[in-house]
Parts: sequence; C-alpha cells; structure tokens
Amino acid sequence: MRSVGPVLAVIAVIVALWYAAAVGMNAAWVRDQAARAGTEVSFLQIVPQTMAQERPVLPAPHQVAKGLWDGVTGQAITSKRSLVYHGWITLSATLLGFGIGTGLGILLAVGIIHNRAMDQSVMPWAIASQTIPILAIAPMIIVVMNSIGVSGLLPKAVISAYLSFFPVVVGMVTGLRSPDAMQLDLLRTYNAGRGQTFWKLRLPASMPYLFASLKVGIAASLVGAIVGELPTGAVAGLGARLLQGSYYGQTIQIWAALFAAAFVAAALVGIVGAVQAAVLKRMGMAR
Amino acid sequence: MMTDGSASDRPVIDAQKVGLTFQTADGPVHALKDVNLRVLKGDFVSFIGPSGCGKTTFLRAVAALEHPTEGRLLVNGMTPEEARKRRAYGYVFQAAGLYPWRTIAGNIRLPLEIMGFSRPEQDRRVKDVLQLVELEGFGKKYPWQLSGGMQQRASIARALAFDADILLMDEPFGALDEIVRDRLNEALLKLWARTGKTIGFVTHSIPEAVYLSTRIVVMSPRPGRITDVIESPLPRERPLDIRDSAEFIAIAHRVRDGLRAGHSYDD
Amino acid sequence: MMTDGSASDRPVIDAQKVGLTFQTADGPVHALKDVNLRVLKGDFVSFIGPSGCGKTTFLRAVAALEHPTEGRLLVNGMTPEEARKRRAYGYVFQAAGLYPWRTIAGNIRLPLEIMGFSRPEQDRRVKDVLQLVELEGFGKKYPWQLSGGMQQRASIARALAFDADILLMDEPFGALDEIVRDRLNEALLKLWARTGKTIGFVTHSIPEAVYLSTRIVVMSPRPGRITDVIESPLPRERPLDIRDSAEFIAIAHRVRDGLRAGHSYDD
Amino acid sequence: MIWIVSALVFWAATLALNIRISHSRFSTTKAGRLVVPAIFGLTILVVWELLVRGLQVPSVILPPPSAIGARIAVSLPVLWGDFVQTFVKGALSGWLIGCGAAVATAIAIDRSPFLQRGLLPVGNFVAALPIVGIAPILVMWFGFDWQSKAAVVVVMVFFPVLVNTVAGLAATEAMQRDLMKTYSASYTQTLLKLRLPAAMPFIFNGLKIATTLALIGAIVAEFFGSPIRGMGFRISTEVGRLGLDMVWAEIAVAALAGSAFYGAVALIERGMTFWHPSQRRQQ
Amino acid sequence: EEVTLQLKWVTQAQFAGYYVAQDQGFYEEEGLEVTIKPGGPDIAPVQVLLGGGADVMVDWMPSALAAREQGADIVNIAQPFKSSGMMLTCLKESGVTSPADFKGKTLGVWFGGNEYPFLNWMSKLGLPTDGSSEGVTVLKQGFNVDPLLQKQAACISTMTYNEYWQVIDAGISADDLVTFKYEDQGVATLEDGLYVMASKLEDPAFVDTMTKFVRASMKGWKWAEANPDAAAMIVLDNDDTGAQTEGHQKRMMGEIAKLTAGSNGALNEADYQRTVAALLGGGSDPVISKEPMGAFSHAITDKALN
Ligand SMILES: Nc1ncnc2c1ncn2[C@@H]1O[C@H](COP(=O)(O)OP(=O)(O)OP(=O)(O)O)[C@@H](O)[C@H]1O
Ligand SMILES: Nc1ncnc2c1ncn2[C@@H]1O[C@H](COP(=O)(O)OP(=O)(O)OP(=O)(O)O)[C@@H](O)[C@H]1O
Ligand SMILES: Cc1ncc(C[n+]2csc(CCO)c2C)c(N)n1
Ligand SMILES: [Mg+2]
Ligand SMILES: [Mg+2]
Repeated sequence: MRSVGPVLAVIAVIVALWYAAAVGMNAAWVRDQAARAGTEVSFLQIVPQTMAQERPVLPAPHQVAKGLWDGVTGQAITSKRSLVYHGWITLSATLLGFGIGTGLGILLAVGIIHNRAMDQSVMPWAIASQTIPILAIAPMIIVVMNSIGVSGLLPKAVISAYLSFFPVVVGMVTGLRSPDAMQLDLLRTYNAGRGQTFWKLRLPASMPYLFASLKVGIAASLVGAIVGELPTGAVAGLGARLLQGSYYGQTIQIWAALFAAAFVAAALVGIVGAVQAAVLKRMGMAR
Repeated sequence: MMTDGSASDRPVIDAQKVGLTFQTADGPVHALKDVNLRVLKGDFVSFIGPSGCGKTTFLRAVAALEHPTEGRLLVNGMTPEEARKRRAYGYVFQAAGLYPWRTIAGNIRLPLEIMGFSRPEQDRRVKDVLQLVELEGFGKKYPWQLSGGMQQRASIARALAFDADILLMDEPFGALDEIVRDRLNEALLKLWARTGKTIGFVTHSIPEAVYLSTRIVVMSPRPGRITDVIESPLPRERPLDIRDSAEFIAIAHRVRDGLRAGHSYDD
Repeated sequence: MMTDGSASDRPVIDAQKVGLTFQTADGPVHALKDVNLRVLKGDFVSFIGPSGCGKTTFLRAVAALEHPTEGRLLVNGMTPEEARKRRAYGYVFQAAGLYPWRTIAGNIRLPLEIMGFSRPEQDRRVKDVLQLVELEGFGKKYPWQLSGGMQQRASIARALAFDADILLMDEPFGALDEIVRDRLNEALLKLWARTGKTIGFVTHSIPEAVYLSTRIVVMSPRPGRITDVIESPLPRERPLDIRDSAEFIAIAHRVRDGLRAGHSYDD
Repeated sequence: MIWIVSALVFWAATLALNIRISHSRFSTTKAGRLVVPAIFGLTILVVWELLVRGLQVPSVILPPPSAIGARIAVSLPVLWGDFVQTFVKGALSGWLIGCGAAVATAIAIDRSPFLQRGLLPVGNFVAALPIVGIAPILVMWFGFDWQSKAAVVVVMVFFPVLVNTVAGLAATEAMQRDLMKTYSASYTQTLLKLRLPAAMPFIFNGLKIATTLALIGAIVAEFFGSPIRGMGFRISTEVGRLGLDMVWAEIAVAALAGSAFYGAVALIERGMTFWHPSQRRQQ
Repeated sequence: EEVTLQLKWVTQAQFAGYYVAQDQGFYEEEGLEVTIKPGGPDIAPVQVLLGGGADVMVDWMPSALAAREQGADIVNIAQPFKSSGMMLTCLKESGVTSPADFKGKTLGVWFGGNEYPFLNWMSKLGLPTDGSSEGVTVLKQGFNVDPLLQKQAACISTMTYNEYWQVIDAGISADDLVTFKYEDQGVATLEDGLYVMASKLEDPAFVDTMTKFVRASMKGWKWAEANPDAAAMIVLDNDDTGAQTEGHQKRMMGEIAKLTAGSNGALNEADYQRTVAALLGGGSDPVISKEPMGAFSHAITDKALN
C-alpha cells in the first residue's frame, strides 16, 4: 500500500502534538498538587508526571494505547471487561441499524423523486425529524419499545437507523436527480417506465452520491448505537463503557473506548470505501 | 403546404401552425413559429438550416421531448406523447449521450432491455448493429475509450437496434469522415428501402440531404420557421454516383439558395 | 518526412517516431505509431482520417494532455508540458465542454480571467469573439439554452479569446451548416494571416482541409499512423471561389485517395 | 376506540387531499408548496392528539400536542433564552467553524497527494470518534458554557462535510479538467473556477446534513454539563421532572429552528447550483 | 411470580441490597423471579414505571413527589435508606468555609430531579440561583467530579459513598476539601425508596407480591450491611459493563451501610414530614405546591416486616 508511509507520517505528527498537548494540559494539575503539598516542581519534574496520572485531563498516547491493549487482549473476548466484547455488541446494533436506515433512506428517496406529494410533504418532516435531539427521545424510544415488549438489539438499532437514514435520503435525492436532460430524454424516447428509468439510469448515476452518503450514514449509525446504549441502563457496549468511564472519571478508559469506537467506525467507513471502489470499477466509472 | 403523399396516404407527422417558445431569464426565445409540415409514411425528410434555427427543437417536439406552445402536432394521428408511449421512435441525439457506466454493447443493449427483448435476441441485434456502424470489436469498451466519431456511431447503433417505425436523427454523421459517411449513408438508404421506416434527419451537409431525402425542409432562424420544402425527384434507388447527375446538382443548388436566404438576416 | 519549412526555420511541433498506446481492460490500443511530423511556425496543418485513427490523440499529445509512450515530441523546442506551462495553446475540443455554471460570456471570459487580463480588456475581447462566431446577444444565456452548433461556436470563441501562439482545433466546425462554416473558415484564414499563428486543425471535410491548410496530414487507423502529407501549392490569400480551381480539385482528389486507402483495411 | 377510528379516518382523508393537491396545478404555486407539507404536519399532530387521548397514554410518557402548545404559549421567554444559548451561540458558531475547517481540510487533502493518502484515513478516523464520548472531554476542556458546545458541533459536522467535499472535488469531467490544463491554469485557478463550482452540489449535501447535526450536537453536549439555560439543559432536567410538555416544547423549537436552518442552506444551494440537473428540473 | 425492578442509577453498591437478595436466593425463597434493570442519567425511572416497563422502582422522594404533582400516581411502599448521602464538596482553596461564603461562587448541581434538595437549601439560605452577584451561579454538573478538579466550580454535589471518593482518588486529600452534608444543614430529604403505581395496590395479588419483594429485599440489605465486602463482590459480578473496580465498590458499600443502618424498610413518618416540609418551603419556587396525600403506604411494610 502506497499510503502506509504518509499515514505513518501524519500519525507521527499527531502523536507528537498530542504528547505536547498532554504535557500542557496536565501540568496545571501537577502544579496545583505541588502547591497543595507546599513543594516546588521544575519543568523537568513536571513532564514525567503529566504522563503518568490516573485521571489526566488528556491522557498521553501510550496510556491510551495501553488501555486499549489491555481492553482487547487483557482477557478473553467474551469477558465483560473486554473491549472486543463491547465492540461486538455495539457493532451488531450498528449494522442492523445501518441496514434499516439505508433501506429506509433509499426507499424514501425513491418515493420523493417519484411522487410529488411525498417530495413536498415528507422532505420537510424528514428534516424536522433530524433536528429532534436524539439523546432526548432515545430514552422515550427505549421506554416505549420496552413497554410493548421489545428490548435488546432492536431499540438500539432503531436509534441507529434514525440517525443514518437522513444522510442517505439527502444524498440519494440529489444523486437520483443527477442524470442530465439528455440522458433522461433518451429513455423517454424508448418510453421506458419509471422502474426502468430508475434501474438503468437514475440508480447508476447516483452511485457517487450514494457512497458519499453511506460513509456518513454508517458513521452516524455507530453514533446512534452508542447513544442508544446509554439509556438502556448502560449495560453493555462501547457506549456503556464510555459512560461508565465518564461517571467514574476514568479518563483513560473513556479514551480507550473512544478509540475502539473510532477504529470500528474507520473500519466500517473503509469497508464502504472498498465496496465503492469495487462497484465504480465494475461500472467503468473509475478511470 | 406540401400534402401530396407518395408512399401512403396516412400522415405520420402532421404539424399545423406549430410554435414553440422557451421562457428564459432574459426574455422569451421563439424557437419555432408557424411550422406547417406533413410527413407521410415512408418519407425520408431532411432538415437543414443555420445553427439555432430550431431543427433540434422540432425533432424533439415530434418525439414529445418538448411541447409546442402553439398549434397542433400529431404523430400517427395521436399526440406525440401517445406515440411515444407506443415506442414509435428511435432517436439519435446531436451529442452521443452514451451512459458512462455501460460498455458500448451495454449502451446498445439498453433499449432492447427496456423493450423486453430476449437475451439471445439482444445479443444478435447488438452484434448486427455494431457491424453496421463498423464498430465490431469495440463492444466491450467504455464510451470514454472511444474516439468522438466512434461514440457517435455507437449512438446511431443504439437507435437502430430496435425497430422503431419513426427514426429521428439529429446530425448523426456530423463527426464522421467522408468515406465512412458515404458508407453509412448507403447503409441507411438500404435500411430505409428495406423497412419502409419514416425518417426525420437533421444535417448540415447539402449533398447528404439531397442524396438521402425524398423531401428537404429548409429552415431559418429568429424565429425558427420553414422557408422552403423541396421534393426530390430522384428515384428511390440511389447509387453513390447519382451525386454527379445534373438533377442532383440542381436540387443542391436550390437548397443552397434557400440556406443562404435564411442567413440573409445577419448579412 | 516532410521537413522543408516555409514561414520560418524553427519547428513549432516536432514529432519523431511518436507512439502512444492505451492500456485497456481488454488489451492495449495502439492509438499512434511511428508518427513523424514537423510543423513550422505559421503553418496551418490539417489532420484528416477515418474515425478512430488517432487525430484527437495526436492533438492531445501536442497539448500535453496525453503522453507519448514512445518517440520524442517537442513543442517550440520544449517538452509539451513546458510549452503548456507557458500557455502556448488554444484548444478547441471535439465536444463543446462548456461549464454549465457559467453563462456563454462567462465561459469565454474564463481563460481571460485565468491569464489575468484586465476587466475592460476581458469585456472587449468577449464582445469581439462573440461577434466573430456570430453569437452576439447570447452572452447571457447558459450553455443548455443554446443549440448544439451554437455551443460549438461558443467553445471556438473561448479558444480564440486569448492570443495563443498555437491553436489546436478538433473538428471545430463539425456541427455547423455550410454557410456559417464558409464564413468562419474565411474568418479563421484572416485571423491566421493577420497573426501568423500556428494552427493544428482536425476536420472530416476534404474541401475544408484543402481550403484552409498549408499542409494536409492524412492518417489511417489500427495502428494510428500518418499515410500521406500533402503540401498545398495554393497561395496564402484564398478567396472562397478558389475551391473551383483545378489545383484545388487536384489536391482534394489526392486527399480523397489517401483517405480511401486508409479505409482499405476493412474493405 | 372512537378516537382511534377517527384518527385513522382523518389520516386517510388528509392523505387523499394531499395527493389530489400535489397532482393539481395548485401544487406548483408558492402557496401550494407550503400547503402540502402543512397539511401533512397537521395530520401528524391531529392523529397524535387523537391517539394519545384514545389510548389514554399517560402525559408523563407522551403529552398531547395541545398541552405542548399551551406550554409553548406560556414559556416563550424561557424558550427564547434557551434558543439563543444553544442555537445561536453553540450550533451556529460551531457549524460555521466546522464546515469551514472541513472544506479547508478537503482542499488541503486534495491539493497534496501525500496528505490525501495520509490525512484522509486519519481524518476519517478522528472525525468518526462518537460525540457521546467526545462531549464530556470537550466540556472538560472548553468549560461549561457555549464554547464547549460549539467545539462538539465542530467535531460533529466536520466529517460529513469533509467526505462530501472530497467526493465533490473529484467530480469534474476529464474534458473540463483538460481545458484548464490547456490554459496552464494554476492550482488555485482550477480550484476556484472549476473544481469548487463542480463540487458545489456535493458540498451542499454535506452542509445540509451538517445543519441538523449541528443542532443535535449542541443539544446533546449540554447533557454533559452546562449553565442552567439551553435547550439540552432544559430537556434533560425536565425529563427528570416529568415536565414532558416542556420537553416537547423544546423539541418543537429545535425542529422549527433546524428546519429553518436547513431551509436557509437549501435556498443558498438553489441559488448557487442552479445549473445542476437536480436543481434545474424543479424550476 | 415475576417482578421487574428499575434502579435509579447504574449497577453499583448503592443498590447492593437488591443484588444480594438476588444472588443469595432470597427472592427465590419467596418464589419471586426478579429482573433488575440498571438506570442511567437519561432514565427517568417514573417513566419506565408508568410505561409498564417495571413493577417497582428505586427513586428519591423529592422527584417522586414532584412526579406525583405532575399526575404520576406513584406511592412509596418502603424506605430502605434512613439518611441522606448528599453533600456539597468544596475546594478549600476556593475560599469556601461555610454556607455564608457561597455568595458569588459557582456551584455544581445534578439536575434531572436531583436538584430539589439543593434549590431548597439555597432558598433557605436566601441565595438566588440566577447567577446574579447576590446569589450563586449554578452549573448543571455532568456525570463526574471534573468540574471541581478543573476548578470550574468552587463546590460540586457529591454523594458520601461515591463522588466524594472519586475526588479523593483523584489525588486531593481530605484536608484540602470542605464538605457540607445535607443531613447536617437540616435540608436532607429521603433517598432511594421503593415506589409502585398506586392503582396497582388495589390488586391483592400485587400487594402480596410486593410484600414478598420488600421482605426479601430488606433481608438482602441487612445481609449487605453485615457483609459489606462480599456484597460489593456480588455487585461487581452483576456489572455488565465491567467498568466498576473492586476497591471503589467495597468502599461504597461501607458508606452505604451507614445510610441504610437504622431502617428496617418501613418509612419513618417523621422523616417523611421533614422531607415534605423542606420541599414545600422552597421559597419562590417550591418543588411541590401542596401537601401530598397518600404519597406513601405502610400496607406493604406492615405485612412484610411482621
Ligand atoms: N482514454 C482512452 N482509453 C483507451 N483507448 C482510447 C482512449 N482514447 C482514445 N482511445 C482509442 O484510441 C484510438 C484513437 O482515438 P482518437 O480519439 O484519437 O481518434 P480520432 O482520430 O480523433 O477519431 P474521431 O474522428 O472519431 O474523433 C481509438 O481507437 C480509441 O478507441
Ligand atoms: N432549453 C432551452 N432554453 C432556452 N432556449 C433554448 C433551449 N433550447 C433551445 N433554445 C433556443 O432555441 C433555438 C433553437 O435551438 P435548436 O437547438 O432547435 O437549434 P438547431 O436548429 O438544432 O441548431 P444547431 O444546428 O446548432 O443544432 C436556439 O436559439 C436556442 O438558443
Ligand atoms: C447527570 C446526573 N444526574 C444525577 C446524578 C445524581 N445521582 C443519581 S443516583 C446517584 C447516586 C450515585 O452516585 C446520583 C449521584 C448524577 N450523578 N448525574
Ligand atoms: Mg441542433
Ligand atoms: Mg477525435
């Protein structure tokens, strides 16, 4: 892979900046502690102390790495202390939600471009639905679904889907409308039906838009799954880890969970990107 | 206007006082005005005229891609819209307009898929028309891998692949060299003679118009209108060397004069 | 090959054994092979040949839009890349390729903005070239509001608006009727005579090639190569009726024969 | 039962009405374009009201729209204060900074193949950090007031705008790029005159998605610590107090503000990408 | 018989009694099958109860009484916690030594139904909470003690059994802190009671189930008080997030035991009256506007404990 070098270089820069920031942000605490103890500390004494705090403002990279490493390899992956276990729980809700959300998003987009009534009435409300703060209604969704006897994966996936359908709708509506007049006219001369116009023109033409949306959608889906884990009583999943770490001020645990989530997200986005490359190549659109 | 039929009595295209105005940000554009024309079954009608005189617009109106703002336009006795629904048209656009995500063969197959031809039939037809436009061996290429003229031929092939009764061709041979053009002209004439299709054909080449057509419509711009309709006395069978005959040259002359008159507005 | 210069001794385009192969999914395509050509300053060189013979590819290679895979190609003694960096080229593409978000005037203004012309100078030039291509009054329209021929003229205007030393034109007049075409041919000749530009010109019209050029390059496909280079003995001053002269007809004949020979491969 | 039946009947009736309107001439007028979504919205509200009453849903679970409306009417000053705190200070400023940074990053990435291969994957990664995890950290860093909310919004909107802009910058046609090459246009010129205009439809996709994310982000961030005003603060405390009518009142304000925000961006989009087929057809 | 219990907060030693009863088979002995649902910052237990997601919940009395006024028909059936664990913890260096120093300071408070005791206290002190120079600036405190460590607030809310120790764990010694217990300030309210929907109590079968539940739960609580370390380990076993640590839970259990000591599960009416009085006397913004009626019932504890 040609990108290994550049990626490593960028990471190196970030890690360096991060260490610097860790020193800067954690130093105040070291000084305060010294002041409370009535001692003086020199800069050289401060530096190592900023990197070994139990609850730093900003944990040093190696602390996070260790947290991650312990979380992943420290125990059997079925253990409740394993990040793999929690990651899997979140991932399954993410994937289910992404599936539902993408399906719904595409369906809505298809409806919107084909039906004036839908275009005019659904779009404004789809937008409105996204402005409803998810964290506010997530508990209600969970409570309501619980009270009708649905619990476990599905309520979380519903929240995931709720967040991920919107980017798909917006992108697909633009994408499905992107064929130019001549391309559409051609099919009109064949008297192609709406279905045929959709399959043979609109859908292929919308692919670049679709994939841009899917990347955003899958990341949103993960956020949804994590948000959905909070009000389920923060039982399991990366969201629960984050929140628990947050309750107890365990900065390192928060960061480890955060990075685990970001790795999952990056992997998911990467997979979508790979599918995109493959599909566009098959369609002869990658030059 | 010209109403005397030759091949059959039923007018395939019947335009009466057709007008079409585009509303644009800086005022209306009169693309067509008072256009009267009757095309009978089996006619080969060429449209010639200065750039911007409404040739494309008229063809598009016939294919129900634009809607006349005035007058009456009938196709096979129906509205163009109804005729379109019956898949009466094969249309070659002025620009090739191939779908970039389909190969050349895939592009030609497109109308066949839409009209529900069986797979072997599709394959057969794709092969035939690729041969007709001299693009054998390019079926698997993507449009951007072809030269401009090859793309144009692919788009012609696409329109010929299914048997529409009415063929509307907007400068189909514009980007081709003389030799290929001659050969395709001949091929088109043969096809026309064999199938009795009605053909509407836009061209800028006077010899091409005279060589191909049973009738030549000369147009003039601002507003777009018909200034002359020339019936060709040439026989239906036309060897290439008919172009050296006195009759041919006389007609070409008349067309050129009409064309020049259409340009007079800005001389 | 032909090396004898007429206007000046410095070769503007110097191609030696140039070859260009595209790698495609189903094997390599030899778009150019063994192309030798020397174009001197002030030459008007036409390229003619069957569709797919590499005319566009050669022009693109000269403009550094493609890179020869073999041989040596120099422009003004530099690599095409360097020449491009010095803004040596005006290029008219085979398709109009106007930017849809700019008006016609805005499209023509584009190169002027890029090359840093002053605003009043821009306005003046836009007005001039719009007049040259007979599009006065269409400056404020958007590309999709123009007919095909008008779009093509707008793209010619765009290339003429700034004074490039080398003008590369890929079938610029393909979509124009004879009358406009004649007028633009004359205008182009005048411009050429006045400015001494070097022009590379792709066309499918034999009369056009003969009428305009000091040299006609006939090409043939698979692999794309030069089969004949015809020096025109016509004087630099060329009234339109020179086309009826015996000399003219003789050259046209030679070009047609060359063209036919290029087609022989598939006869 | 009566309630439920009448809810269904009402729903069917307005649905039919809407379909008729949208097929009539009227729907193409300005008024028509407002009426259809308004009827749709009214339908939702009425059906909601009827169902809540019919099914006797306790108001601490879901209050009827009438109660929410009454609450809005008496709480306007509070709602306005919350709106300013969360939307104007938090969401709007964060949106501007975040979108600006994303477009700038996209250009930087696009400019340098090195960054493209180096920064894009890392950028994707950083931007994919879930807000629920980032919010507490940013609150810790930037304090309780609106600055930390704006920071959360910046992080949230960054990714969608980045992805769309990168996709958009790649969306030019080969011939359009070749033209610029023949002019030997500089990178900046190509960017300003070709790639950014061509990227606009994509960028606006990102910006539109970002409007809704901005609002969510600002509100959610307030759940993790805030001064005692703001929409997120109000929602989280009122949930605890079972003041569900107030919660929904805030949600209504959020929906209204968010839709207006989205609409404003969509309007700008229409002005700037009028040439794109997706916009041209609606004219 | 199945019973679902909705907790107010996440799995921790604060709820040890229920986990012990579960783990030690006390519920089973009563023939109960109990599901314990952890809570969280976004969970309003009352909502879950009314939505039918739980049969019984753990809640604080101020929010429960406020919910009653909103029309939530809930009733206290038992009160395992005798005293309040709430306090305000201040950094000494912020200059706070007594409630008189609060003026002009920033104080961190939990909202979401937990703010009532604080607001009540401030109104008793005559301090407005609108951020004016005459009063105090109130921060909605997040989930943890960062505002104090970052010095964004002079004082923050803590529980004797939880957040206070987090401050200590963070490295600030008890000497650097000043604490104000609500119990000591005379503004303590009842915490962690068991509540059910009043209408359900009309069903004798439900009353019977609850009786068994309360009896077993109290047995659990007393077991936990007697074996705090073992109880903490049981809690740890039930924590699905794997985030809790042994040391913290053992210490929490120790503190919790102090709060549950002195309660046999029955609500002490004097404590109740004290809470109600505090909530009614909230100055301009009282938590409840009128004396609640039927907000508790001794029916269950009477049966369960005799
Ligand atoms: N990008 C490409 N990838 C693969 N093959 C290509 C590509 N561009 C051109 N070709 C091939 O190169 C050959 C020459 O193409 P070119 O466009 O130069 O022809 P041309 O002489 O301009 O033809 P025309 O008159 O039809 O425009 C053709 O066979 C074409 O298929
Ligand atoms: N969509 C449109 N909006 C506004 N004006 C238009 C539109 N389409 C065409 N026109 C105008 O209508 C007139 C006729 O255009 P048309 O395309 O029919 O010309 P044409 O005869 O086909 O020309 P050419 O030979 O150049 O292709 C032109 O002046 C053109 O500017
Ligand atoms: C957002 C938020 N709201 C309320 C509390 C208060 N709370 C509810 S139960 C309990 C005991 C366990 O520590 C506490 C303190 C909190 N901590 N965070
Ligand atoms: Mg046309
Ligand atoms: Mg070409």
